[in-house]
Amino acid sequence: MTVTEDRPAYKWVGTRPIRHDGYDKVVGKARFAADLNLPGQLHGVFLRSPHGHARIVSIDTSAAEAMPGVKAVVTGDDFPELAAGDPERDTAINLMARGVVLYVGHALAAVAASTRAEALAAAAAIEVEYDLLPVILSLDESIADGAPLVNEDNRTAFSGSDEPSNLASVTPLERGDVDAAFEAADLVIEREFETSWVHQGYIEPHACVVDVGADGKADIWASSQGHFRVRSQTAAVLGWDTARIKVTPAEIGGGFGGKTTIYLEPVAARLSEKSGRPVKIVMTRDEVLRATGPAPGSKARIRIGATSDGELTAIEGWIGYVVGCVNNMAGFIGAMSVASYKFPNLKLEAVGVLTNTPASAAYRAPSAPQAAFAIESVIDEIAQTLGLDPIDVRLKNAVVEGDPTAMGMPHPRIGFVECLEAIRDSDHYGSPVPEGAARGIGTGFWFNIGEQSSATVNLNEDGTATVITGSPDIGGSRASMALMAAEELGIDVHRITPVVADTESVGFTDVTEGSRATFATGMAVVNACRELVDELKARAATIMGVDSEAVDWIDGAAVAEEHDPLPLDAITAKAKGTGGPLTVTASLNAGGAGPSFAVHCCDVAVDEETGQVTVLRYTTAQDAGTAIHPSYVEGQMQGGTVQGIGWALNEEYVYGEDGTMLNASFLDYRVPVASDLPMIETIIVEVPNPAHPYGVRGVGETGIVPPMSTIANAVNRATGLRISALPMSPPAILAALNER
Amino acid sequence: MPRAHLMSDHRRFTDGEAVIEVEGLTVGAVIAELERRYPGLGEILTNGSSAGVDGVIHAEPEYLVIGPDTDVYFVAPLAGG
Amino acid sequence: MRYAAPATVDEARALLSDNPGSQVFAGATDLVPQMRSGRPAPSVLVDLKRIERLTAVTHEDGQWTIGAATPAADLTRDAVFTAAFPGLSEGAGLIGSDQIQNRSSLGGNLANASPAADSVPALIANAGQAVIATADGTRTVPASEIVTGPGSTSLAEGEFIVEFTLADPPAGTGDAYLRMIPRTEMDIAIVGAAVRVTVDGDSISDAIVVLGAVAPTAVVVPDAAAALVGASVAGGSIDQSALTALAEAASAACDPIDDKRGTIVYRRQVAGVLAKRAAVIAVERAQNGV
Amino acid sequence: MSDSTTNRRVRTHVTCTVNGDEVDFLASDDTSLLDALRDELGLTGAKEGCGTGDCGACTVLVDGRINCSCLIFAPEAEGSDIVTVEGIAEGDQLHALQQTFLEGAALQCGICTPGFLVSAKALLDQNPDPTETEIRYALAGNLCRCTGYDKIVRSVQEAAVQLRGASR
Repeated sequence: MTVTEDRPAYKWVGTRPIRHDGYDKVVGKARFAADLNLPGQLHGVFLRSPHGHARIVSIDTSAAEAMPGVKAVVTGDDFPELAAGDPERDTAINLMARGVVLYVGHALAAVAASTRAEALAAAAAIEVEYDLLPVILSLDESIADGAPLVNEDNRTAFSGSDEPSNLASVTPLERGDVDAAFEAADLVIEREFETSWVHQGYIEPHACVVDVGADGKADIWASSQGHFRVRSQTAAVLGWDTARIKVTPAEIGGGFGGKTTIYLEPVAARLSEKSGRPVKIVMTRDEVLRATGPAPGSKARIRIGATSDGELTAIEGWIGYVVGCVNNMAGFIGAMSVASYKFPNLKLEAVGVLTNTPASAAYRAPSAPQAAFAIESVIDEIAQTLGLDPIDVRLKNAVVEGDPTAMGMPHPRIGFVECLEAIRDSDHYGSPVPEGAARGIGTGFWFNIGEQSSATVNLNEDGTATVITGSPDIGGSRASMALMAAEELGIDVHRITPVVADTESVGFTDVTEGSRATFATGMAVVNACRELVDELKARAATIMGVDSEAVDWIDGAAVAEEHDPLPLDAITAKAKGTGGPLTVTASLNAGGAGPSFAVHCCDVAVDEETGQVTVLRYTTAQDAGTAIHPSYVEGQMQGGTVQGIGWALNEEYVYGEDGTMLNASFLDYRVPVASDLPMIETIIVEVPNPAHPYGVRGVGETGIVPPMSTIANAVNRATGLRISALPMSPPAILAALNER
Repeated sequence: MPRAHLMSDHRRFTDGEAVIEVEGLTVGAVIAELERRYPGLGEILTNGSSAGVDGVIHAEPEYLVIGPDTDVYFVAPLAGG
Repeated sequence: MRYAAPATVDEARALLSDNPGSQVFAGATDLVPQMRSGRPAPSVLVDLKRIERLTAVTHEDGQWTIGAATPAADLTRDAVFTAAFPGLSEGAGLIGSDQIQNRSSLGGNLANASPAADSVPALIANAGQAVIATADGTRTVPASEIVTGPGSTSLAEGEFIVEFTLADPPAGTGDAYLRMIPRTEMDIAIVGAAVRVTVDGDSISDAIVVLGAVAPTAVVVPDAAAALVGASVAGGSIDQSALTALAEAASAACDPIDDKRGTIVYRRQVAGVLAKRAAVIAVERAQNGV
Repeated sequence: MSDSTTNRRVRTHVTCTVNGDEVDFLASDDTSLLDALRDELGLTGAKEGCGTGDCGACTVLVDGRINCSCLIFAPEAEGSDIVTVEGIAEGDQLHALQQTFLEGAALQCGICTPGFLVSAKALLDQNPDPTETEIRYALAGNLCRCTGYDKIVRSVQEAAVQLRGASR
């Protein structure tokens, strides 16, 4: 179902063609990084720390180097030390420890050998002497007075301080006078919340193949959300010129933010350089869970004041994000993600806190879900306490264009109210709550981002087109690019071949994150097509012998008075004689990413004897701006929702006291399976983003923000329990029921 | 005159002032003037911030041309998943 | 590591005795993950699935004989077997996904010696006997005597389970197995409960209650069974006080641990809940069939 | 091959049928069937998502039944009939499931798709008219992190309808 504001009638945009890369993916031909093999290829494996925090006294690789099949061994000493303040210093530290290991699973050496078995045997023969250091595993331990340092290298971002610290960042935000507002409020509710680390859980483990030639140039095939970032990070970590490195994007088997940074490529490059052979590294699932980015765990204290008729007058809060062993941006993004309600008075502090756990990475709307879980839970409690409908309370306070975000900047045109209304008016919300079940509501916000993209559009002799971009296709973006190009050029979407090109074949393009591919790269495609259409009109004018001003482009043909329309393929057929190949490249740094809101509604049943929560029905409404390919918009909404359901119910990191992850497998790290779920009903709301030629907002991320509160609010209405910690696993729910 | 809106953690440089009127034809000029008045602030705004102008967030906004009555919101840099 | 696929029990026996550090396997659904997590590989992997007897299921003269390497799916798809031992069929049908059930076997599920093995409580509740190949013959012991603790068994070096035997249940008998997992599939039981009852007229004449995942091994709970025996099932519902006593006895018999999958408190409490629920299903089956 | 003169692992010659063709290969005894398919036979459709039988991305049919090929030792395949995702289309004619997955947008990143197609085919071969619940349980051994399963389940339902229509 789609709720759409008035917009132009499109011929291709908004249709659902079969994706261009689909055939290869259903017949098993699509090439993912681990599917590639090169002649003479070696297999690389890592040696990883068994300790949560230790100084490396010595590493002896001599025995390993003498083992059968071993061609190269590297350690931290094989990489240049990046200067303090270098933006990739933490990337380098996380990639290969030098001097100190910061978490169980931290890589500290790697081996390349003829077979994987030989490489594993050699890695096991590397002798390491450690001097153990204190291991900090929780937020509370880390921020305690006198706590040992998690990582001596860390400085608090933007603090101006050069003192080592366990704080990654401290971001205060403030407007109005919260103290006076709480004083005047009719109702004030304050609650504390906690969430576990959760993993992105992409099914494809990280993988790459790297071939460094005798000329020192590196060919890299990688699974990543952005091969230009693979190139820049690899160059930085190795201290190489960017131009030495070519990165070809393999098909990517899921990322969700976790493949926006690198874990393998510079190590494979150094092994290849040393051995003179191509090196392939494929992580195991165990490694993925132990040593790649989970999303931060969190603790929050949120206090909200309201009038008796449900106007939210003030929010005060502290949110701590447990970012792992190196600094990242989780804290300040989290603070800024509080942007859904008017809140005339606001005082928030978000803090990033280090622990001896893997460096956290972005995960779908990074930092927003933790904050939304807390805030949406308190708002729901306010609605209940005041006897108000949970949607009405949100409608009363929802931000509209011009209202400030947490950081003060006014929102552009947004569709939060429209999403709330869509749920309010939905079949689901209008249906009676099933016997034995309860219903919850939650909402989510995500900024979305723009950034740099490039696109080249080639018109071929026969009037077909090739659309070349640098945004890896994680979930159908090739089809979206082709749809926008089809709309612009006026040709059939399947006469267009969308290509994701390597770093030497297309202009620079930032990593696919922040729901930016369809928005920003799409804009580059549209700009290139528009320039091509101008050129097509000029060529048509030459052919028809008219002034180019007299030519219009209508439905794939040049149209001029007193001439038959000249279709695109008639013009491309005469390209040689009218000025040569028809090709345009457009590049941009896209501003104006449109924020996206989502509102979710779910029905749950709680087995009060076992604590098991079953999701019976689930509906999501989300503002897509314009859905270029509605099926893949729905897919993003559904996928984000189900990741959120996993976060809500069962996903968590379980650490032993020494910092060893105890559940590093898909058996015990419980992502949802098909039988856990109902259909996820979708309502695409379309409030076009005025800053995009087709009104696109990103849709990839917002969907993961609301489920935790939506389910917690439903569980509350089922049991009376106000669940304050995620996951709401059966043991946790039963323990809470026992205390009720 | 353009107005620079500072995040709370920038305000330690401005004695708590949140909104400051600053002359400038670009965001970079605004930052330079802020640095002149509040030494240290410019470095953070240059390397640690994006700017929201007319509802649009810009990464690396230094050369963005602004109007005489523009609100410039300095915000922390964004990323995504 | 070497792979060997003997065609007879004797060949398998010889391979095991000739190769120290060798190991039998059927589905390898536990073995492969264990090897990947660092457990040393066996010197010789002895695949039992090519021995006809180990994958044969027969029903003769009131006795079932189930080859120890028979895939769980063969049992769950066998309507006659499932009608006779619905609880055991349920347990076999809960060992991982369909993919896993096409490989996993009762023999492997038992000999892997996980306290949480899903087919084991109902196998014990149905008085399953294990026929074990020894160095020079076979011996038969109750299935309940195989596992001695997590990862350890009473099987001597070189011994392996050939088959299980189960007697047809007496008339008026029903069994059921329930387990608690946080998801709906693809999980290891946090608690498992098998109940088998025989109903005579309006009351339960015989019962056995076996719990999984709440102690180092599956545990038979005589007190829980005693709570059921004699209980009225008139009109199809079990006497409430008997169910309460059953749940209390089941909970009391637990000797669980806190681990990544569940807590002591949780396991103890839910063991009682599942025992009750399984008893209700078992009685319904005893009275009305499956 | 001077690399492995010591510690050389035993390699077994395996003959089996894969996607209708009789094939043979040499593989070390501790090689998984998955690795043999991918590395020895070049059939990279089946994927390794976990290596422990928990994700289903490596699902193939062995003698008509779905299996995680990561849990099978390559020599076990001797004499067996294996079907991978590469073998479920009839020449150029996609299997109904492949077509409905495409039309129903049942794949996003596509890494789990081969496993889902093989599992779903096995389901429909055995049960031409499954309920939604039966489909969900039959596919519970296959993890998908992108789609939330909705469009996968719907595409299996649609394929079932088409296949029933075709067989009438």
